[in-house]
Amino acid sequence: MTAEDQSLIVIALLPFLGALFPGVMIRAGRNACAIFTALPTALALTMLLIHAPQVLDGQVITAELNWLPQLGLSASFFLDGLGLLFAGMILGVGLLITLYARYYLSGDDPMGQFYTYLLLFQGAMLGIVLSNNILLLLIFWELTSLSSFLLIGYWKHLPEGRQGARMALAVTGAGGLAMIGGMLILGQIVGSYDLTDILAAGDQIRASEWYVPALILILLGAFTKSAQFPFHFWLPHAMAAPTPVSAYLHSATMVKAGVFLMARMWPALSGTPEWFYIVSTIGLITMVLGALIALFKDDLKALLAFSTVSHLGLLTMLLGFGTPMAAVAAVFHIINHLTFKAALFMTAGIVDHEAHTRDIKRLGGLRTLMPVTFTIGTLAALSMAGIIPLNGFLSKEMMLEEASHTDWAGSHYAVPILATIGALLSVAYSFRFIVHVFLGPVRDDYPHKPHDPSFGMWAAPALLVGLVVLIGLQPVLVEPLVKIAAGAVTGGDLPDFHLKIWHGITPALYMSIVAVLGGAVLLAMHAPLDRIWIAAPRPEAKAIFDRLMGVCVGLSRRITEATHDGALTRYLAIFVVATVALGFAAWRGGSMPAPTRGLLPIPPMAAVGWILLLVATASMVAVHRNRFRALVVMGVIGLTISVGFVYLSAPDLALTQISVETVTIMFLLLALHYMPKSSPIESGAVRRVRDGVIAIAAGCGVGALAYAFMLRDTATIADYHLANSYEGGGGTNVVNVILVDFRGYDTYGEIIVLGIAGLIIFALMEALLSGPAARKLRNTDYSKDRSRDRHPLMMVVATRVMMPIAVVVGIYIFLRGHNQPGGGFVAGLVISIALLMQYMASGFAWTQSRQRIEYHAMIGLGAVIAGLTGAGAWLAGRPFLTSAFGYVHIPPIEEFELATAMLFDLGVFLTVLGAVMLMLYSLSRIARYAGETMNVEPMDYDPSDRTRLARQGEN
Amino acid sequence: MIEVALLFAFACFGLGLLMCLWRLTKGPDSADRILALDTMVINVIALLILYGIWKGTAVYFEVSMLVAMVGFVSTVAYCRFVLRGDIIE
Amino acid sequence: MIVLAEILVSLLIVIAGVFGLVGSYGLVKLRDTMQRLHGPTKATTLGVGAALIASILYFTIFKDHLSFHELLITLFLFLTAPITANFIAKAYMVRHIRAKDLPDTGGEYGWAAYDDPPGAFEKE
Amino acid sequence: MEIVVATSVGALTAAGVYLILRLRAFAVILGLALLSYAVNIFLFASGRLTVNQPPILSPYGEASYTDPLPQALVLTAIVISFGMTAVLVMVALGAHLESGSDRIDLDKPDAGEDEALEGPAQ
Amino acid sequence: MIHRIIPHPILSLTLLLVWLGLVNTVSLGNLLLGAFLGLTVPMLTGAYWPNRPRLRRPLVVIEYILVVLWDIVVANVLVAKIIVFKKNDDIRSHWVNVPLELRSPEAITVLAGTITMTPGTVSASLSADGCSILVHCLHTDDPDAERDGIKQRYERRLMEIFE
Amino acid sequence: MNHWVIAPVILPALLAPLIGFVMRHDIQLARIASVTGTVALAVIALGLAALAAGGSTEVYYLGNWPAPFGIVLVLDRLSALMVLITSVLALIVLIHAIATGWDARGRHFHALFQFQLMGICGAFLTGDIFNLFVFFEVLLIASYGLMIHSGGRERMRAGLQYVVINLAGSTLFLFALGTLYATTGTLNIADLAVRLQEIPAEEAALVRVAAMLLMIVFAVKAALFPVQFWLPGTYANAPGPVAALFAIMTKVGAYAILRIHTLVFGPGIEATDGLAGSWLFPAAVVTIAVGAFGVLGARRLMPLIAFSVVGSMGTLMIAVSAFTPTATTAALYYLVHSTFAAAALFLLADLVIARREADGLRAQPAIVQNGLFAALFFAGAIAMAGMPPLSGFLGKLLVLDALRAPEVITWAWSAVLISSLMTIVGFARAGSLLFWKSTAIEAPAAPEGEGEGEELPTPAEPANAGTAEIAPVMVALAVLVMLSVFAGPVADYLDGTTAQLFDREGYVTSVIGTETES
Ligand code: NA
Ligand code: NA
Repeated sequence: MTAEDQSLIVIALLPFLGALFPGVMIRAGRNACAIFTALPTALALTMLLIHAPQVLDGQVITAELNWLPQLGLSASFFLDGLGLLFAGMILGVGLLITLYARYYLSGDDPMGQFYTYLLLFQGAMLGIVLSNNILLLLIFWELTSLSSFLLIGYWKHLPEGRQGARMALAVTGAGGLAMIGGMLILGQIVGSYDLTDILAAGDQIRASEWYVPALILILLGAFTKSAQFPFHFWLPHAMAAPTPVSAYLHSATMVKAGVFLMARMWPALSGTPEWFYIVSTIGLITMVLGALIALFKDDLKALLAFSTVSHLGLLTMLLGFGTPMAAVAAVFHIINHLTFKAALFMTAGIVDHEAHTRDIKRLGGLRTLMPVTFTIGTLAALSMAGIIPLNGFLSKEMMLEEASHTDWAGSHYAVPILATIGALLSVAYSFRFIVHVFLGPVRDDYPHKPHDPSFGMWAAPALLVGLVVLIGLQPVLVEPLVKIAAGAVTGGDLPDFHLKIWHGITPALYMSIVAVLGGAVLLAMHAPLDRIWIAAPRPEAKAIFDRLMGVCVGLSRRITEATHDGALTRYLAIFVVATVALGFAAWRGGSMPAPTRGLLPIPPMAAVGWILLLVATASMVAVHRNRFRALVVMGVIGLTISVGFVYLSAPDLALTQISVETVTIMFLLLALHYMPKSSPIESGAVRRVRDGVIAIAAGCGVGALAYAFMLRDTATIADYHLANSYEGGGGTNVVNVILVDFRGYDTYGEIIVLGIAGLIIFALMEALLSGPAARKLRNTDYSKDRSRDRHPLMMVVATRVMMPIAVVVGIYIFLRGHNQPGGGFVAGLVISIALLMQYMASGFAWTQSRQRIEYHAMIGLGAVIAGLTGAGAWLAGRPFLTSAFGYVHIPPIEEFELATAMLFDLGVFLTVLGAVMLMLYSLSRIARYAGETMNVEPMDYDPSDRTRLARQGEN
Repeated sequence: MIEVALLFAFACFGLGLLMCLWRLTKGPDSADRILALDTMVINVIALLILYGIWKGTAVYFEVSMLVAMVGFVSTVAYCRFVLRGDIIE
Repeated sequence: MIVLAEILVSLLIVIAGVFGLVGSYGLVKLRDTMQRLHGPTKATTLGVGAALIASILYFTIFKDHLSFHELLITLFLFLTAPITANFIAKAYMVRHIRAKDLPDTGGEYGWAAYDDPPGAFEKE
Repeated sequence: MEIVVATSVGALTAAGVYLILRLRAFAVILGLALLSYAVNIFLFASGRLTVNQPPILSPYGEASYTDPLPQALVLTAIVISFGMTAVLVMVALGAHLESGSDRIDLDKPDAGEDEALEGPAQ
Repeated sequence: MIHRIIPHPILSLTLLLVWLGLVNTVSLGNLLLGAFLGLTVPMLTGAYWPNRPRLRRPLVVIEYILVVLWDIVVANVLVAKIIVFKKNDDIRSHWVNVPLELRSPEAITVLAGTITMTPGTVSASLSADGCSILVHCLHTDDPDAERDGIKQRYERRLMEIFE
Repeated sequence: MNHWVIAPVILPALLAPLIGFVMRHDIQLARIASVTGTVALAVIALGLAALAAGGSTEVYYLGNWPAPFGIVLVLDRLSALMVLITSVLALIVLIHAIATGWDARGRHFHALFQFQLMGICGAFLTGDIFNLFVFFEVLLIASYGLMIHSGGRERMRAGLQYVVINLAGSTLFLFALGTLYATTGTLNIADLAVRLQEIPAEEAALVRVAAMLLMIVFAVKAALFPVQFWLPGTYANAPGPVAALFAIMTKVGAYAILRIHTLVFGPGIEATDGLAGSWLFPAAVVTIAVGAFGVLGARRLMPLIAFSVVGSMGTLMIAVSAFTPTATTAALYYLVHSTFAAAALFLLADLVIARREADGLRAQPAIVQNGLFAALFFAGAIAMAGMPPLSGFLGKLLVLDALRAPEVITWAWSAVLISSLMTIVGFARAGSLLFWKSTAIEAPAAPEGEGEGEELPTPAEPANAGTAEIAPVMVALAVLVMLSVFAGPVADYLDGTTAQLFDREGYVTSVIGTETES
């Protein structure tokens, strides 16, 4: 019987909404801040209590919002007994903590932050206990880790705080991730992430082969959260947090999340030997171990922390037993532990706050100085010890009762005895809390003279202790809650039972008597035992954790820095090797059809070219250290390749190749002037052999690939281009038509690339000349044994004729490009080369001074012209780059063609010219910076001038 | 008859190219290498002209002209690098 | 007539080949760089020149359309060859020949590669 | 002829790869230039080899032409690689001027910039 | 005035011819276009050719060209002989200093070019003040004769043309 | 034909030259133009996304040539989505660059920025494989310029490496394209898909090589092992805003693999059956590990973030490698998430480093607004580490949920889960060192480990970060919040996207099937 009620969502979200306020309200003062923290909590609590009756008579309240259906994640909540119990605890204690913290936090602690974190955490916890979708639960689960990280690290300036926070995050985070895996597996088994579905599918889950992995992963999450052995070590270190945090997270709520989860999943996961042995054993060990450590802790909070560990172990053990009554006991003890432990933490906080120390060895005799605190503390401690008639006694009796008839691997005694020892130890440390802190003589060496705090601070613990006594005397009051919660845990069927103090003479009674007496004795001989304990060697969890972390970080760092050390050459080697290997693997995966093409003959001239290319390539490798020689060799290679293109019917390629070649070499020469002229031998023989092998492998791969496809025909789309070049594109040079029309968009991108290159080089030059490089340039002398004539007369004169001719040639190549080899790009390069000629003859500075050309503008203009030409087609409603052309005939001139493609090509032309020139300009700027003077005359010396001057001298 | 002559000429220039290559790799001075490259360029031009005759097409004319122009510029550039370091000071 | 033309063209082509070869051969055979410099100038002038004339005749006679663009290349080469030779010579000299091993200019200034031009210092 | 082209591509690639594995920026530049030659020929060859069939439509008669598309692609590739090379050269020059060395690999990261972990609570 | 429009008439003419050479056909359209280029291009590049050398005596120009061409043919054969048949040890190369009367840079350049193009001699360098050319002779027994030959055959004519 | 399809390319392509050449002396004018253009781009992208949401595939025939002979642009939900992400990210980054004055520390920032956008949008929109190459080059060369923007020793050297590795990549791209054209005779992606279906398995050797080479090319961009080495050095040395913009660059690689290896070489193509996935998966797993180790071992803030980016790419690609619709949806969701997460972190890091002496992960006197930056860093960190409530967690769940195949589940899940733990711990370390421990140090006290041969400390500006500086980070984080709050609707859109992506026939018919008008 379920009831839909969306207000559940409001309850779940209230804390998060509330979290927005403290940060703001802190400006209005600490009280306002506290109030605005309390309000949402109180509101949520009231809303919860409104639902309580329904839930208590067995209803389950649900609410659902779609979130990510693709994943089966929905914001769906449900409130059953167990949920009610925990939600009540979370909100109730939250309220008390808010009050307590208001007085606990000192003036210079950022209170707004604290309350914000607190509310975030509260919301996360609330979410966990109300989620009806395990993915949603996971989200809240992780949120508790995060928010507790913030809370524990609240005192940023304390290293303990920071480390404790990080440790808690690491451990619980790890658990959380494991749990994600477990939950996803559950979802897979059941086919739904809805908790109700999963709880209903217990048998299916237990039957699945994925059961054990899922169980282990989920338990990892639970154990880490609930500080179960061997993950118990983080909890004490989390105690660096302010006491309110410890009281809230580490007694009442977060650490119980693990217990809650086990209780929640009980119907789905429990009832198998795996469950029993893992859970109960871990619980048992934790209980005893925690208690033992607690006994010897001198820091009040540490003592309480380990006692918490121990009690969580107790709960875990009970859930591990897997019997309904054990579940009842667990639920009941959850309530009791909450009451006395929260009270104790607050007491410890008060003591700390008043006496300015939490060290038991420095305390004692506070009974007379702070009677109220004493009363509260004592009652709570007695309950923790399980002394009749306080509530601790009742649940401990039930625990011992369950333990007394639990067999463990066939033995009747293992569990009962260990359980008794656990109880005994907890009696001991509880008594110690009372005796060593409050009893005994008043001392005069407290760091600060203690006295009872203001009401506001002891109100909260007092209230809790009230509950301790009340529940102890009248357990019936909580019976319905326990019943319904336990019912929720077990999934309904509970034996009829009643919570009462007196169960008659039972084994449990004997066990607890033994425990109490033994505990007293143990306390009596604490001093000697303590010495033994201190002397005894034992693993220091923190140290181990730190070392582990150090190792992980160190290892990661070594791995990372060994592989990512900026050795580009290795990166490239790996790149090439991987490529060759994978390419080969891919090739192996299929086979090839028989060759369909015959081989072309190799005429002698081709053979000569072949030799030229191979020899040049080889010598390039041989002489690459002598950089200038390498560049000369490069010239040979470029020349050979262009001739090859001519032979293989690609005149356009030949034109482009040869002109690009030249400009590139120019550029390299210009740069080489400022770089070392030779590379030293740096790589050893082994390295060179290795590289050689890699290189040859790559070469063979590529060669084989090319050879393979050159022997086989494929139908290509190019027939269309051949067919439509003239009619559709208005040009007979199909390559050019492809460039400016069929694939003009490529060319557009390509000239953009050139334009950008120009820009970058310019920007880079500017950056260099305004950086340290400028100093280097100024201070280095680049003029070693140079010839004394900078601008030889002959060159200057020859250029005066050559340059105009070259320009005309450029114009010619541009104009005919559409129908014959050529086009805007080559034309651009030819003109640049013409200008280069001029620069080499008379120098860049002089040439520029004679006639300033704005290369920036030229690039921009080119790019824009090309772009607008393409966009012009829009006016005709055609897509970008749609071309138009027509033939003009003005008698008596023979007809000629006009095409938008040529306008586009003009854009190409301008961009190329501008880009190349801007690059050269940038480099010559550097030259000027390197201290080169600018010549005022076109040539070094003009003899005719001298004679003219002479004549003037005569007359 | 012209074919024969052409084949002969091809052979000559081909041989010439190889000789240039030899000089280019042997050096000894960078001037020799530049000279060798320049001579290669000239041989290539001749070859292109002859190839045009061989195929009876003028398509390859631009290439040879461009090679001539470009060859000049790069030769000067190489020399200027040796002579002055900065080629367009 | 056609036969004559054929003979003429073939002859020119052969001449081109021969001189091209000789030019390159000089490059291999001759002893020092300055001497080698003489080789290519031959290949350039007569070799390519002959080939170009052959081409002109061939296209004008056999492909019967007046073709004279080969002249451009000739013009080009005639303009550039001296400059390149001059540069290469200097590139060699500055590294291997000391000024005093050269004949004196007879004027107050030395050879361009070795001596600053008149008034060079006003500019600096 | 195919074997000529294939071997040439292979040789250029091998040389290029060897050079880009050198330790100096300039060698790497040369290597990349060779690689760009290699890839241009490779791309060109993907249109298969033909002799004296340039894709220049002749007004008269049914001539056969080579595949023009790869030629166009190669042109684009040449231009782009030209721009790239130019930038590369300039960046290399910049790196050399800024750092005083034209080594291509970075120096090893200097250790001890931070504490590996905060030491145990002092 | 006319100089401002046509700074270099000969250049303009050359460019027209170049254009016709490029298109390789003579037609009205190309003539016009060529003429247009012949006018505009020099204007664009004129900035790089500040002074305006004048050519006198066009007949001498033609004569000069013919002389040079003839010398090229003849000398080529001679040099080819030297290269092919002479043993390296028998080749006697010489540096020759040719003092110049020519002053115009254009004239000096043409002379230097001529020296290089006529085989057997390569003009290696000018003097810093451009008053003499350093010539390298591949093989000669009488360097002075070479010098006088150059001055007589070429420089004299160039003086008439340029100065 | 809808001319708006090409607007995302043409707008920046025309704007950039104007900025670069007309306004190059007036930074203010350039800023205005750049921002205006980017806003316009975002608006257009939004419109296109809305258009594509209809499920139709818009094809734009450039030059009015019919496919596959001309170049086509294809706007489907995927490309629209990518363009939208790009424009939004660009706007965020641009504001940051202007607010922090990065754009004025060198020449031509805005021109290069616009060109960068042109390249990225072009790459996302094109339906032609060679044109994809061209636009890769456009975006790459622009990125070179941005990477070395404002120079500096370390940056120049890292920039050089970035350029070299990418040039090698481009070369490989061309080898791949050559092989592809030689074996299929076409460049149009739709046409390729058709022809691949016709190639029988026993004749597939060459085309398989092409497919593999292409995948490696894209892997370089996507920073997948073993070609991820370049990324940390590059991103760590790039100017903050540029690094943030680069968050989309890695996604270009991911996009290309999604597009090409789903549509052309994808499921059901017997010639290249299972080729991509079988290699992508292990590569992705290792990449995740590389990222995790890097984050945990990082000495400095920028590398830390850079490595987390590597890790996120691994997670993204591990989902891609499944080539199933659900996994692809997950991948896309994670793609969007990781883009903005990385951007937020890089922008934040830039603000923080500008106020510290160096980006070493060591305690220094607390910077101004320590609390604010700490909070923002915390948010960014949990986003990157995939913790709730930000979208990273949902993304991770989606990925894990999609990788259930028995042969992958173990490796995939352990890789993702363990790596996120390492990431969490790494970021926790960093945060606590940067923002918490620093509060323990008095302002005048000299930071320990001073001057260990590190580059000159950037002068710490005490200036408070203004709204304009904080806003971009905030917006990026806000996107993440939206992404997780509205995960349902987003996932719906992505489901549609995936469906469209896997509908090979639909794509082919809409590109080749239809005739061009005129
Ligand atoms: Na192009
Ligand atoms: Na190139």
